[in-house]
Amino acid sequence: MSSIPLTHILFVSTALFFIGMYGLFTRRNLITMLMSIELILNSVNINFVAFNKYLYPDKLNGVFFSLFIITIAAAEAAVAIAIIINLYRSHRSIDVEETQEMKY
Amino acid sequence: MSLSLLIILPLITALVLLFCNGAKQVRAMALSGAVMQLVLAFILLFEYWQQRTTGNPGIMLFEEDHLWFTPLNIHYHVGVDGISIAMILLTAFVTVAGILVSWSMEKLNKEFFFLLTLLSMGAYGFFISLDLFTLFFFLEVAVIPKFLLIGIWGSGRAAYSAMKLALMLMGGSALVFVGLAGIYFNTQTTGGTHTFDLLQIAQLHIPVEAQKIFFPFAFAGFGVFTALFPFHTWVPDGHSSAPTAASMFLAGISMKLGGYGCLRVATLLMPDAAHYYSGIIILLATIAIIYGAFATMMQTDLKYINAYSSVSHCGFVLLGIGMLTKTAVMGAVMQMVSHGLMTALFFAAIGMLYDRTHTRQVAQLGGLLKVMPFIAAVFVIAGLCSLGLPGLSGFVAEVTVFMGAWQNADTLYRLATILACASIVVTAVYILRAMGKVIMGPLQVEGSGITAQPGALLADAGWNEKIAAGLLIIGILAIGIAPFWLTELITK
Amino acid sequence: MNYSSYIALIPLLPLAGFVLLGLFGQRRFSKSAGILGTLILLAATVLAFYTAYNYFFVSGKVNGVYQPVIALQYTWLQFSPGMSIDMGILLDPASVMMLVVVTFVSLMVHVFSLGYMKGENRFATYYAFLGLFTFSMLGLVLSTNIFQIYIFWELVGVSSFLLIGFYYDRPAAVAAAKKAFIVTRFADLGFLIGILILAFYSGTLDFGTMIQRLTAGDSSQLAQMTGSTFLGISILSWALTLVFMGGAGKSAMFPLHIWLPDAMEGPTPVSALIHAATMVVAGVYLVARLYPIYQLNVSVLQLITWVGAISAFLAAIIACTQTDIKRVLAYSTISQIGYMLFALGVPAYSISSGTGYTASLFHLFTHAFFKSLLFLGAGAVIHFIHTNEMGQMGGLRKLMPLTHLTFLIACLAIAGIPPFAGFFSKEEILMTAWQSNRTIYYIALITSGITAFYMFRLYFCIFWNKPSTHHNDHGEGALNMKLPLALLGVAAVVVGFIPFSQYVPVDGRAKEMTIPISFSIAPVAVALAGIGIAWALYYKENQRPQQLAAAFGGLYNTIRRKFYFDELYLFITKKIIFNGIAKPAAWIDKYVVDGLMNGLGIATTRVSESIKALQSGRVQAYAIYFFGGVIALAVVFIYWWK
Amino acid sequence: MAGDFFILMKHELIITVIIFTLLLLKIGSDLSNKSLLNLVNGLLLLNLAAGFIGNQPGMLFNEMFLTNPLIVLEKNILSLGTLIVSLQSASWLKQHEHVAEFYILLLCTLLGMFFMISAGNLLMFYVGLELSSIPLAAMANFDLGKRKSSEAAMKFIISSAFASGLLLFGISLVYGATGTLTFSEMASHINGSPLHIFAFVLLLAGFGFKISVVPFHLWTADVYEGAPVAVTSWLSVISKGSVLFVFISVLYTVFKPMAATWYNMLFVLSVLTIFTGNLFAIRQNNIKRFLAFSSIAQIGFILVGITGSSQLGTASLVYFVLIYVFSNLAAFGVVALVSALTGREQVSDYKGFYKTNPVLSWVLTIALFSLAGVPPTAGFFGKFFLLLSGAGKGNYVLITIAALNMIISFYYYLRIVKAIFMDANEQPIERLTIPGYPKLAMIICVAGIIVTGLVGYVYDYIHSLSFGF
Amino acid sequence: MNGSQIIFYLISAFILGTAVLAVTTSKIFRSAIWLLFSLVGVAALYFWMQVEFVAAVQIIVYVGGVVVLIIFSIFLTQQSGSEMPKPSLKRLLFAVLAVLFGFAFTYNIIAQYGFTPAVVKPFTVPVTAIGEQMLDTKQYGFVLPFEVVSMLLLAAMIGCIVIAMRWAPKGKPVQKPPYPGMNGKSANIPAISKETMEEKIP
Repeated sequence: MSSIPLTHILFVSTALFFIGMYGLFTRRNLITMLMSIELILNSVNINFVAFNKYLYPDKLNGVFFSLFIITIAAAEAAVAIAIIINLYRSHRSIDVEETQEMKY
Repeated sequence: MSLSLLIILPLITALVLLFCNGAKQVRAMALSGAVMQLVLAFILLFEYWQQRTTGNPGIMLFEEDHLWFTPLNIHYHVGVDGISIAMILLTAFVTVAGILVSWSMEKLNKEFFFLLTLLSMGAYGFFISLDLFTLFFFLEVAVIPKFLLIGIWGSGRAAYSAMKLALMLMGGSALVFVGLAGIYFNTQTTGGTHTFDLLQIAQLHIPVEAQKIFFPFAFAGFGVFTALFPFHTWVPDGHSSAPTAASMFLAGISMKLGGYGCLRVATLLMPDAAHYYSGIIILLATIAIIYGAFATMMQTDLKYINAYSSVSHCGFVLLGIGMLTKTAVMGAVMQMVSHGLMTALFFAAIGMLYDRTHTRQVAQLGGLLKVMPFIAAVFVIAGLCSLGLPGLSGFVAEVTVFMGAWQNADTLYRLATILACASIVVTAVYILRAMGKVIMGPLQVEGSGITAQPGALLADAGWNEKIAAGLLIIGILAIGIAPFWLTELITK
Repeated sequence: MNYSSYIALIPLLPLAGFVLLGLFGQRRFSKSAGILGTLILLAATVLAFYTAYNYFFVSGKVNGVYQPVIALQYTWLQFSPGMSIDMGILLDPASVMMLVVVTFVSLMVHVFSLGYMKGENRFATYYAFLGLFTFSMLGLVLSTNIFQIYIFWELVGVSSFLLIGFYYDRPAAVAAAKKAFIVTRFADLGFLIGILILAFYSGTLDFGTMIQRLTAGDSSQLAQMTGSTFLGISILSWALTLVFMGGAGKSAMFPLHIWLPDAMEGPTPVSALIHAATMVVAGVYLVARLYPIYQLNVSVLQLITWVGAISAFLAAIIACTQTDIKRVLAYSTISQIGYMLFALGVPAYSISSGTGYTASLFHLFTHAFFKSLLFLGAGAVIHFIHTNEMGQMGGLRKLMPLTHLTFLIACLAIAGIPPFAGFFSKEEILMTAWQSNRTIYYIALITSGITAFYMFRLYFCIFWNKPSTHHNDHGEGALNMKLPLALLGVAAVVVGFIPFSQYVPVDGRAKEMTIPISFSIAPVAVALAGIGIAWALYYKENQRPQQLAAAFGGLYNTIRRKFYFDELYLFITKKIIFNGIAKPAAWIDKYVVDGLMNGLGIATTRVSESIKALQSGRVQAYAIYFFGGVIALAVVFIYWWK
Repeated sequence: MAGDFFILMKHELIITVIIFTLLLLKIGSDLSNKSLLNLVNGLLLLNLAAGFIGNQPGMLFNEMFLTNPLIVLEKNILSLGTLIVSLQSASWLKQHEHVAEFYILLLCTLLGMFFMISAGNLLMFYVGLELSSIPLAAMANFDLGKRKSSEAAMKFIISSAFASGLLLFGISLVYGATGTLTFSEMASHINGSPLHIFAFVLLLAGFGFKISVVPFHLWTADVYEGAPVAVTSWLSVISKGSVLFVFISVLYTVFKPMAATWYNMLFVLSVLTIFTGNLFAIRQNNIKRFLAFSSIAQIGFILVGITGSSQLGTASLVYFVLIYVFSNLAAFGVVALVSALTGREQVSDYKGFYKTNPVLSWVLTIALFSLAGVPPTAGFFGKFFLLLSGAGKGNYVLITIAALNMIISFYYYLRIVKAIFMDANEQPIERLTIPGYPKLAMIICVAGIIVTGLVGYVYDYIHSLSFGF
Repeated sequence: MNGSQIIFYLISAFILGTAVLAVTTSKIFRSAIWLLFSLVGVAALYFWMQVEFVAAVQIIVYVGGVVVLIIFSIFLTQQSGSEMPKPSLKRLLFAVLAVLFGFAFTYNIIAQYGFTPAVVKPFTVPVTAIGEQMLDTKQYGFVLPFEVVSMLLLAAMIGCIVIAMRWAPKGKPVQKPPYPGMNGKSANIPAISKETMEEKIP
């Protein structure tokens, strides 16, 4: 396994990051946008764990950080979904293009 | 005497005003406050004279110095020299007159007098400041009351004018700020800290390169206040929309803030740069003088006439400063005082006319001498002062500027001086045109629904207006007939 | 020798009168203002005569030379060390002479006005203004300092303005007042700049010092002024020309003469005082005051000569065609002042013995009496028949005997018929011209003939011509109007006999001035010829004047329209200054300069409007911009801006 | 040790206690809104008072929690702001059904901010940041029936999540590059290589998002407009202030080796921010939206001050935030009251306001003047010192741009003043009676606006605690 | 290439492939399932990196929590089978460009930085160590963030409850619903669902 260079893992995480970003930019459905954000956060987690494992194995900082990120991401997702549901009640839609009452 | 009184007294007056009830109390309070200011100003004058005659050699007298913001070495530092005292006297005169003229102000009168008093506080504070920070502070303090005074009580396109004035003045102070910041960081006192203190800066000699960079900012910034071409366009709109007292203040005092600022910057803070840029200053001042005068000729509204003529007259202030000879600078100061009194008087007269006829259009008025001789006489005196009649203050000031300006032997400077001199002819033209139509000629009051009959509506000045005008005329005559006291005050 | 104690009162008394009557006149002294003013002036006049007596006969002469005496002086406005405007009183022959003239004529006018202005609405104001004028004029003549003279110069200007515009509800009066003020102001601009130049180079404003510094042959100031040039002309010439410009304006010299005829809109006694006897000769006085300096500068003197000569001639021609009696007198004034000026200037053409100076001031002196007499006479006539138009007059000699007599005296005086005052002074002038420049002499001679012609045209038209149609309802006037006429009439006869050159010589040394009888023949003959033509044309009502006018046709009209000078000025002011400069200036201010300021505001709102789409309300777009910002920052700061 | 612990963490502990008190009350009793408000405001006052007890420096939990007098002061400022927000939202909350929940969320975010300010470690910083922003999203939705409110919450949570995604990516890179999460260890590893710059930009974006730096500001206006006024004022003042405090300490300590780079970045961003904020603000009609853009412009000025990177810069920033708390909250106080009592939020609604409500008008006017930086209000001093500290670096181009932009900002503040005093209105806002709590809040704010500036001691004190390099 | 490497690349391909599908497929429910796969793939990657605890947490929280939450909310707000609206072409283009450029740029920078792996050192993540450190106040202790995160969870929960709870029309007195249990985050999900479900179903 050590023969896998760190950059390859970082390639995966970076790619995942930008895939998530792509989803965020293009998906019009709020829930799918949320899903994209989860992808982004996951890519960060991979980064942390990989850095921790490859570069600084003597402390568990990266691992802990990723644990916290997972937790917080879950909380964030919960709140976001609550908000989306609320939005759905008032707008009868969760299409992001239909929530642009406030602009300019 | 404590100079801070000059700030505290108006402040207290203003605060007490807030608790007054009814128009009578309010204006009585405002007037008594203003009169006390006047008394204070005179006490100051006499004490100053006393000190000088006993040979006090200080550059500034009655200094008070308190550390205000320690880390930045900002002080509350006040003190006066003859120039400041002249300006303080001017302020006191105009304040009293302004309050008297707006005696019958009905709309929101408490707020009106409150703001007027605040404005005078700003002016006093500015003139006594010896620390650039406090100077700047009071400069800006004076902006907002103007905005409100014009916007709320003004006529015509009041809100537009108020906004324009406030923005342009703010722009001016923004430039001033950059200049100040530049000065500040180029001062290195012995203690290693920077300083805003005028007197210290004057001794520290800011590096010439820095002066060259920051002088234009500071000078143009203050220049906006004193209608430096091409930043003068707030003047006509602002003055013409303002209520009478505000116009008096605006032209009489607050344009002087700029002149005073320019003067201090050019003579005390950055004399080298002032020399370096004097050509440009003179060019702009000359343009303002001549072009302002010609633009005045085409105006049809009395207030516009006076406003544009203020542009022209304030050009003399800048010309005097730009010439940088002792005499010219003295002339500039005299012109400030003189113009302050004269233009306040002029605006007072216009205001009185407007109150009665409800028009300021020259074309709609005529022969008012017949029905309101006093106001007409005031108008004539103001006009004559404006066109530089000997015996009135305008002449003394302009002549001093000319004499001082001529001491520069450079041909271009001479040319500028000649052009400036030429403005006295143009001034005569527009003043006489206005006077000839409004005061003289057949009686006419048009477009106001008032029949041209002497009667209640076209009554002559009331006691308050008489006192107000009288006060200003006394000032004008005091300088015009006996200028030596003023020159001594300024030069000593 | 202390003069100051009472001499200062001479100008200050009228000033006190002005203040008193100006502030309280209308309310307190609406009836008694005239008496009050006259009494004050009487006091001043007495003092003036006493001063003159004192100066000329008692104490003025030291070692046979009249010394200039500074009776009083204090610093009024200090510009810089050594350079100050001083207020003071300078007594020398010229100023004392002027003191007498001014107070005396003014007194006469005060008295005359008691009757003439009786019942006027603003009677007190009128006297206040007269007081102001008298004060200013006295201040002017007594000046010790060139700036002092300028100050009073301006003050007489404004008093003149106020008095011309006295009938303020008459648009013509207002226009005339404005015109007078503005034209003279324009001239004063030159004066002011001249002062600035003189002051700069001589380093002083004081007359005495200035003259001393600029006339001494070895003075560095003089060398500097003659040495440096501007546009090829020496600075000294510039300065003197500019100062003279001021004088020419005030004295209504060509081409700045246009204001004076219009100024006749003022009350007639005022015209007598200001526009005939005193203020308009200020220009002459000014040149005389600086004469030692002028003397050294031939080119400027020549300029003065020609300005004077042309004015004298043109004004005389124009006077022949005018029908308003006051305008005729006004042109005649211009013409006479032209005489005085070229008398000052013409010695430039030859080595001068100072006769020009004396002649000029002598003419000034005599002219003051007979011209004010003419005006007051005209005033009496106008008061009597309520019109200025010659055409409506005629045959008044029976109705107004005293007026007729004094008017005739004055006409003879101005025509230069011996032994009236004008004869003597004019002879001296002609003599000077004869000695210096013949061209000028002939011009003067012709002008003198024309003068005689138009004066007698006036005289005949008023008092003869046709039988009077007016009925005598209120008589010739009360004593207060007759007395001044009589006094001035006497003066017009006798003042010519004063040996003027003894008292007012150029350098204070009395001289004898004799004119051979033979020299006088030509001028008197020419004058008589003029009178004769006038007699022929106007003694009786006839068609000859009209025929003559028709015969000259265009020329006549051109002259009658005053050579279209007013039109030319109108063109310059309206078309060039108003439309060509002022209007564009106002336009530029409104649309360019202000437009720029407003434009900044508008541009800001435009920009603001145009970028509003950035805030599209779409959260995805926000995210893209967000990310774009990150990438842009990173790219810029990693690759470009390190 | 234990005593130290309580003193050092007093702010956090008190807030936690309050949160749980409220939670228990909510579950256990049936308090009326009114008494709940009284209780909470009392507790917040206590909290504020307690903040002044003891301010020695110290660190806990292995540098995860740092404190020093400046941090204590910053927390006190936030506590004060919280109290004011709480007081002035009383009239809105009175009718609200979830008062206790509102306060719990509010105090959770405050707690998050406290931890964030005290963070000595990127993890704590991140956790604190999230604690201070996730509940805010929920709070933005507190006008439950309103479409705008839920739209605002949605925009906030999406943007916030995205921003924290980028921030985390940046943190992960920092971690990868330095191997540590502790601030004090990090600085020595930072050297300005491209990766560091990139990581810094990502962090900057995360900060920039919270304090609304252009181009990371786009959520601001929409969220401000849609959210309840109390939340808007909270967002614009307290939330921003707290992030600013952290931002400056991270910049000045962790990224000190990269100062040249971030100086230029901040230069660009501050110019962009000032311009954008100003240009958008001049067009706004909704007063909350207007205040949003104006606050963006203010941030631009703050960035100018931060570029000074001196003790002066820190002091001016903290001082400005203090003043900003007073000024902006005074403005929001009036807006909140008007909004709560009449539901009107347009600038045009304020036309003729002076005729009917002179007192409120003056409060709003003074607040706007302070925001505009007009003496004698404190805003003048705040802005002056900020710009002055910015000028200390000698970048006068920046100062000139900033100073000239003051004109634009002046314009839009005066626009409101003009509407209040000068414009006529057919249907002005009726005369409002000011309830006790909002009145108290306004008094505090106005007093603060006047005193903070004129009394030089305040600035001196802050300066004495500040740091720079 | 040894087995471990092959597994890594397989996992990577799986993660990225499913992720791409998750953000591109037009059916929302499928999208959620692809996301699930992708998250599982990430968990697998953790396993591969021998951080089993993180992998376990990943599966528990994401697969067991978040994705379930998402799927529930999909049910609540959407007809699961319907196609999702497509973004505008402009937006798509922008997004693709931005993302491609961003990726190239970022990866370039990361790759060029030259992370040098530490001297090979055993990297073990025993669960006990994690547990101890998580609640340790001393060196390497994470008790403080742990506590703070618990506050965050509390706040998030309360926020969710308030927002997602059915609200009464304005002006009427509100009946306060009892709080659901407070034993963890997952507890509030059914609460939301229950409340909203009632509304959803007519």
